[in-house]
Amino acid sequence: MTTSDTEPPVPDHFASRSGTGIAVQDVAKRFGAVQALGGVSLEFRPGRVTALMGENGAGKSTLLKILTGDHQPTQGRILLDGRPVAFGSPHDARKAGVRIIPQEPEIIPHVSVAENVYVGSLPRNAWRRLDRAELHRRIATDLARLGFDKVIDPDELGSRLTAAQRQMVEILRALIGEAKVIAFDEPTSSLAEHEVEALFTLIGRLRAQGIAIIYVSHRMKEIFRLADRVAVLRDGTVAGVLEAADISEGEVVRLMVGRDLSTLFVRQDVAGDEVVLALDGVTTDDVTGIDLTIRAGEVVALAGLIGAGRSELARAIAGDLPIRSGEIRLNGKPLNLRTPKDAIRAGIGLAPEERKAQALFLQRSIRDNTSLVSLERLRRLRFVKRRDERAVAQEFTDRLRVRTPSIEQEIGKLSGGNQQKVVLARWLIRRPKVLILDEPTRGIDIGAKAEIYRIIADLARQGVALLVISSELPEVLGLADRIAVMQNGRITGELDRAEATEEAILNLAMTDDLTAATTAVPDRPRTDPADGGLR
Amino acid sequence: ACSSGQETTNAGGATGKIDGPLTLTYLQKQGDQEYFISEATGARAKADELGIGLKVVNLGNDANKTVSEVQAAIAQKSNGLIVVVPDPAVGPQVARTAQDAKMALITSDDQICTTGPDPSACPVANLVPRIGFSGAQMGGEVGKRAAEEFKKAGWKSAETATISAWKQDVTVCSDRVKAAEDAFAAGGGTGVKNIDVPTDNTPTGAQDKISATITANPGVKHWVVWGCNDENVQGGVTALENAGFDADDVIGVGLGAYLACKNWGSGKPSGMKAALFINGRDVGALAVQTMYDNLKIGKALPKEAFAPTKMVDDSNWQAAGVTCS
Amino acid sequence: MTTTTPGAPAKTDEVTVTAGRKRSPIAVVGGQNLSLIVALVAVLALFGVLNDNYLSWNNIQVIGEAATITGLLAVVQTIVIICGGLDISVGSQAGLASVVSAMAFTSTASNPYLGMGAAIGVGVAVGIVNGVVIVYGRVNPTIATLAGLAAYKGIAQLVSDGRAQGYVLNDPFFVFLGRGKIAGLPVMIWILIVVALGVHVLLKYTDIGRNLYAIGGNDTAARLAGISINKYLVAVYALIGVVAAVAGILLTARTGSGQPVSGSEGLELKAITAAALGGCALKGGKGGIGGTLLAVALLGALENGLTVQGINTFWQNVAQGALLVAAVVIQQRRTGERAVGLPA
Amino acid sequence: MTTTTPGAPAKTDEVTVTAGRKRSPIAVVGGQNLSLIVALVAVLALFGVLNDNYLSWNNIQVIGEAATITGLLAVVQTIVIICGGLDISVGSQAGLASVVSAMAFTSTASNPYLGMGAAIGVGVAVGIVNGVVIVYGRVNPTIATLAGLAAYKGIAQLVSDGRAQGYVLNDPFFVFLGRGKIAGLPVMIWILIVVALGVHVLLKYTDIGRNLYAIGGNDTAARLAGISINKYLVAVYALIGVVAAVAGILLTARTGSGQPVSGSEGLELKAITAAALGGCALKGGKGGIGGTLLAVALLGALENGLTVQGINTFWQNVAQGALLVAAVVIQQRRTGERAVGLPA
Ligand SMILES: Nc1ncnc2c1ncn2[C@@H]1O[C@H](COP(=O)(O)OP(=O)(O)OP(=O)(O)O)[C@@H](O)[C@H]1O
Ligand SMILES: Nc1ncnc2c1ncn2[C@@H]1O[C@H](COP(=O)(O)OP(=O)(O)OP(=O)(O)O)[C@@H](O)[C@H]1O
Ligand SMILES: [Mg+2]
Ligand SMILES: [Mg+2]
Repeated sequence: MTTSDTEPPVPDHFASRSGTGIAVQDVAKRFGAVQALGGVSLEFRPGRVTALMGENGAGKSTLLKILTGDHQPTQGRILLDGRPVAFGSPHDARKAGVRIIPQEPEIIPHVSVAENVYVGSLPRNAWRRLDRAELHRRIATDLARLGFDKVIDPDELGSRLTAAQRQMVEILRALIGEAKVIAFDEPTSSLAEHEVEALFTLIGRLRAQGIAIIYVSHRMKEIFRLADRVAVLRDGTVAGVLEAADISEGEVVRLMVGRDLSTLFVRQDVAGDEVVLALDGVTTDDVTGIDLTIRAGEVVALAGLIGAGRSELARAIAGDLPIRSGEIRLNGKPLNLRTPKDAIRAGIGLAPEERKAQALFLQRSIRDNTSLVSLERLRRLRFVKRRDERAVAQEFTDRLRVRTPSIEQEIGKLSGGNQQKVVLARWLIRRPKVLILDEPTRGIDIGAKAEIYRIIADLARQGVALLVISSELPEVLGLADRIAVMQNGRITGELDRAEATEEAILNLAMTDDLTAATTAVPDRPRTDPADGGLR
Repeated sequence: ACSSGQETTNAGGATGKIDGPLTLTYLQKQGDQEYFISEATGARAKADELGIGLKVVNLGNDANKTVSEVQAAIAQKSNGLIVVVPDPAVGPQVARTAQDAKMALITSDDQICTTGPDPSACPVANLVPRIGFSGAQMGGEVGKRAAEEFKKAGWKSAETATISAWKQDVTVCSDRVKAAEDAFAAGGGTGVKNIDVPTDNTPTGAQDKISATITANPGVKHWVVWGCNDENVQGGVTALENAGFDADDVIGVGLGAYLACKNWGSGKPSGMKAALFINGRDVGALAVQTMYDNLKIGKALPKEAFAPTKMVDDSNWQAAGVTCS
Repeated sequence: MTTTTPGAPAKTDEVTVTAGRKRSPIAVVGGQNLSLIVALVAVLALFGVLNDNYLSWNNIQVIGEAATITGLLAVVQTIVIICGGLDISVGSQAGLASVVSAMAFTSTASNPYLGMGAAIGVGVAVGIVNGVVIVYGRVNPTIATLAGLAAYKGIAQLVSDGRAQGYVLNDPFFVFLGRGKIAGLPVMIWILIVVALGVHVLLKYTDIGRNLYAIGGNDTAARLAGISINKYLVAVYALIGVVAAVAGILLTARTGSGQPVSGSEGLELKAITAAALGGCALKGGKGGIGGTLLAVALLGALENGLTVQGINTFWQNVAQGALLVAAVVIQQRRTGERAVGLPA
Repeated sequence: MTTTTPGAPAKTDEVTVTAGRKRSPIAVVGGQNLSLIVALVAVLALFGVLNDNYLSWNNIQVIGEAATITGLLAVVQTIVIICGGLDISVGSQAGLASVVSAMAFTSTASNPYLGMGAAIGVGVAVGIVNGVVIVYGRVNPTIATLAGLAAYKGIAQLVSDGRAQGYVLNDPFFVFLGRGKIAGLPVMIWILIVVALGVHVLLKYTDIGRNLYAIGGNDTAARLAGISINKYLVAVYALIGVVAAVAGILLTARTGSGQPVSGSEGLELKAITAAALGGCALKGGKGGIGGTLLAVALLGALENGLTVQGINTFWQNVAQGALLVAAVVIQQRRTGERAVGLPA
């Protein structure tokens, strides 16, 4: 339970930064009835990447928020370079060089990216005049330095950014000025593969500069690549700390979950012959000429880079974006979807990618959030059968191991991963004929992931046709019976499970010139004029 | 090109005769109130009859808008201005602005003074010519009639209370009810307790407030109600009726008669015993005629001209010309 | 539900039921409501001590009757605020309905049902216009209903020529509405009770209510969850129109004639105040009828008490403002919310 | 009335940093503003054709003067709405300041500067009270300032006994304010221009202004970035107090005496209407002075035009409501927004 003090030899360039990093001693935090942290002691050393792992709701974000002044601990203290510090506000922490890239990006909608990044420390001339030229210089430099200059326009408004771009804004914010400690709270959950690469390069550079890095993620692959040390939280306490050499997936999982997870993916071949969903030349403003079929019990994954149009396709199938031409058939019958309601009625469900913006009712209870799309079945004479409602809500929160004191808890008070589980529960309860899951495991811990994979397999066995959109290639490979790869609004190829490899997928997802496919995010023409409207 | 706003453009006072087409502007406070609607109707009818142009503008209760609209009338090259100010304090500004523009000015209903905010403290020479009724006079009539009814009913002073209901931040209302109170006392109602009830001058507002007052004074057996307008009295009479008081135990004396008449029209006994009928049409017409005479014929403006008021009741309201919509 | 086996739910039920039982009484009433109850009791006690008749059954009824029209409008305002909208035109709608009811009554040879039917018809029409302008015209609800505030008032004035219209107190049904009693309680209060109870049930116990909260809480998510937001919103504005029409009819019944402006002007602010004081977040997604009614009662009791004590309008304004703030401050202090930025 | 500065108008409200990208002329003025300009031109042309004097320099000045007080309050309302707040008490604040200015003037042996100083002092105090109640008392801004609406009106009535106070038209400075001219333009209009320009510069060209947008757009982001939200909010409410006091002083100068209620009642709705019509999102984070001033000009021109044409109040109400809706509908139609849910 204690932090190991066997340090690897300090490389030379560490001399560039003095100090001993940041440490918490016996820190506890309580939210009303919830004990989020109970006496945590950890050290985060300069020039090292400490991965912080743990199940959803284990207290990772809470710990980071305490470190960065956003929450005050109910007990314990923080040491920065050996001296006790009390951060009354995130601003105090910032000034002391402690930064965080939070789990949910906080974007200011109606101002530019540049201002979003420099908010709170905008460059100014005399008389507090905003120095726009300087602002522009700085943001250009920053973007270039991080390799984001091609994917994000500094003049774009915050409200128009994609999830990945929002994440980038947060990263940029954290890097302004002198930093001693930078905490990343699941930074890759909305980034594409190559952006993840750019981020890792960046983290490597920061590490080399002697910055103490705290890295929270549920992705094992990343942990192996990055971490010098892994600290595992369980139920708000430290379950163990592993040095780089000792890190193994099994050990981490055992510390997190308290048991072994024998199999992550449940593979099975239950796909029937009956085609449930068929897309024939579906064209919308964002995607062109999509042909795709999903059979009962089949799991089809949609792979591709961010901006490939996967989410748009999903929303079109779910009735949320208008279809310009082409046809969607369900069990052979053509559908005319004008609203998501039509799709849901027909039996198509979509768990969207951005839970906070597109799925959650933050002020409502877990019960409310889970039952919402199934109320038609949970009512009599339009009166909600509360007992039944509670029963199913309880059943699914239990099955997904949602960490909460009760199903009456406001969903906004759950940890990110647990919120995601509730979103899934909503659709699991409804059990549609076709279920589209857009990034279903974003921010979900490995134990719950296994559970979700198992549930996906269950649904498949019951004959549900599943379309899973995921940016995590291992997940795509592990889950899918068939993989369709999208690029630039078109399907560039389909791979059977047998022939699918990461390389094959990436080949289909990227053009020869990788940047050309990914840079034009804001201004890429949505439809190909030569093809638009032909079908 | 700087102006201090002080310069007076040779105060000529009287304005010259006007040939050619004539346009008048009638600025009214509370232009959506029944009385002032009648006034506007009367004024329009008269203007049509005389073949002149007339614009009627509702000022609401807005002293600031008053100034704006006077300026607008000037910018529109209107020939004469008739105004009912929302507050007499804005009078000097109105008078001054009109004078600068050499525009003829009379007031209707409420008096204004050219040199100070308070007409009652104004040298007579500085009062702007006025058509209408005086608040004190109206209140006095109401109080007098209430006292007569009170004596006729033969109630004991100790068992009776009077209610003055009005919107307390409207100055002309305060003047009316004070006058009514004084006249009631003078007319024989001495020793009767008076209760001031603040209302918003609407029938429901008055009804709610007076209901509360009634329950707060359970010892009172007979009630006398007056107020700033018919709405207040109507609300009071209804409140008393709802509280179980017999029509015989209530004396309501309205001011305006436009709501009071509805009680009488129904043919049932009502606590509304009388109302002062002030005919807005007459005032509007008289104001337009006076202005016309001045501008066209050059007839001097009278210092003050009164339209007739009449106390009406169940028996004579139709004969007196009260129209009940 | 297909996924639950017959045996399973019974167990879960037990768990949740016990979990439900353990909720503290404060949680049951709701923190917001508790503060309002405390404030209400304080006001009643204060004026009860100062004035013997204040707590008499008579005066309680007076308070209730006086609060009815505001109460009706506050109840529907609560619904629309929960949806994330707002209706500033409720007062004007009531005024229009009042005039229409009286005029239709008069022109149909004194048929009260036709009069009221006409008023309610107009209410539905006006409400649908509001909803359509907001939803399909894409006009912000504040702006749209501000425009409605002016426009419907204008229409009421035009049809009535700005005068009080008709006389309805010779009709037994109008008289019954205005001053009748059922089981000792004024009819007006019964109407408020019925409407409030209906809306409460709608909001709390039906899926319609759930959907309304969802729309106000997160409209994107609501849309993706298959809720026909547009239909709901238009329906809500139509419902407001109906209830505003009922308020207008009561106005006619109380005053005896159709009032185009007098008596309905300014009601929108009162209704919004009550809803907000009762715990509605103006951003939508939060609030309930209980809180709103308590707020209506509190404001009504306060106003009556101040009048009973003979306090003049000026002090009443100051006292109302100060008490409003005090009530909310105390309420917020109790929740121990962090004081950074704007409160919801 | 419009404050387009010669050099720097080439930016929309929303886009703050131009990267040398070509922008269409529409984007330069801003879509919202363009619709308002079109509407304004349409109104001016319509009434200009109908009435010879409407477009006279005299009448333009009249429109400007009439719009000044609303304009001032709309400008500060814009700031607070950008921060995500609201101030419904501006009218009452102006009334209080008006009374105070006249009474202080009278009681200091007719010293206009002391009179105005006192009014501004009261304005600052009232503004700070608002801010503190909202920020530290955790009272929702709508409720807090609704309470203020009643309370400050009550205080103004109490100090003035509900009557207009004092007489200032014997003082040259007040007269200068009320009807003086500088370079042919009324002083009042100059004051509006100066205040609007100042606020515009503050919002667009200083980091203070940018921080205000950040606070309204996403207060969590602002807090995490170390912006002292609380200080900013209190300061904004204090600024409103000052500008409302200036409005009150102008009210005194224009009407000749301190008006507790008359002339200031209802200004809050006008100010909010103008701000919202000018493109402020009531959720905060969006809006600008240009749009607000255009909206003030549009509403002022419309009102004057309707009066000039002798349209009666009833029709004016209807016309204003209908035009307000029409303007916004056209504007929204142009942007081709999808009609689902509530518009911002
Ligand atoms: N504001 C809050 N109010 C009440 N409970 C809270 C609050 N914030 C967090 N919690 C609770 O504290 C616990 C720890 O939450 P935290 O967000 O730190 O988890 P996490 O480890 O970051 O999980 P995830 O991997 O899902 O992001 C959870 O049970 C959560 O429900
Ligand atoms: N807010 C927006 N404004 C303008 N264009 C957008 C916006 N969001 C997405 N797009 C465009 O839509 C296209 C599809 O983007 P989207 O993010 O849905 O792709 P995706 O394949 O689903 O990626 P992801 O992995 O993020 O889900 C992109 O070309 C992008 O430019
Ligand atoms: Mg977390
Ligand atoms: Mg996507």
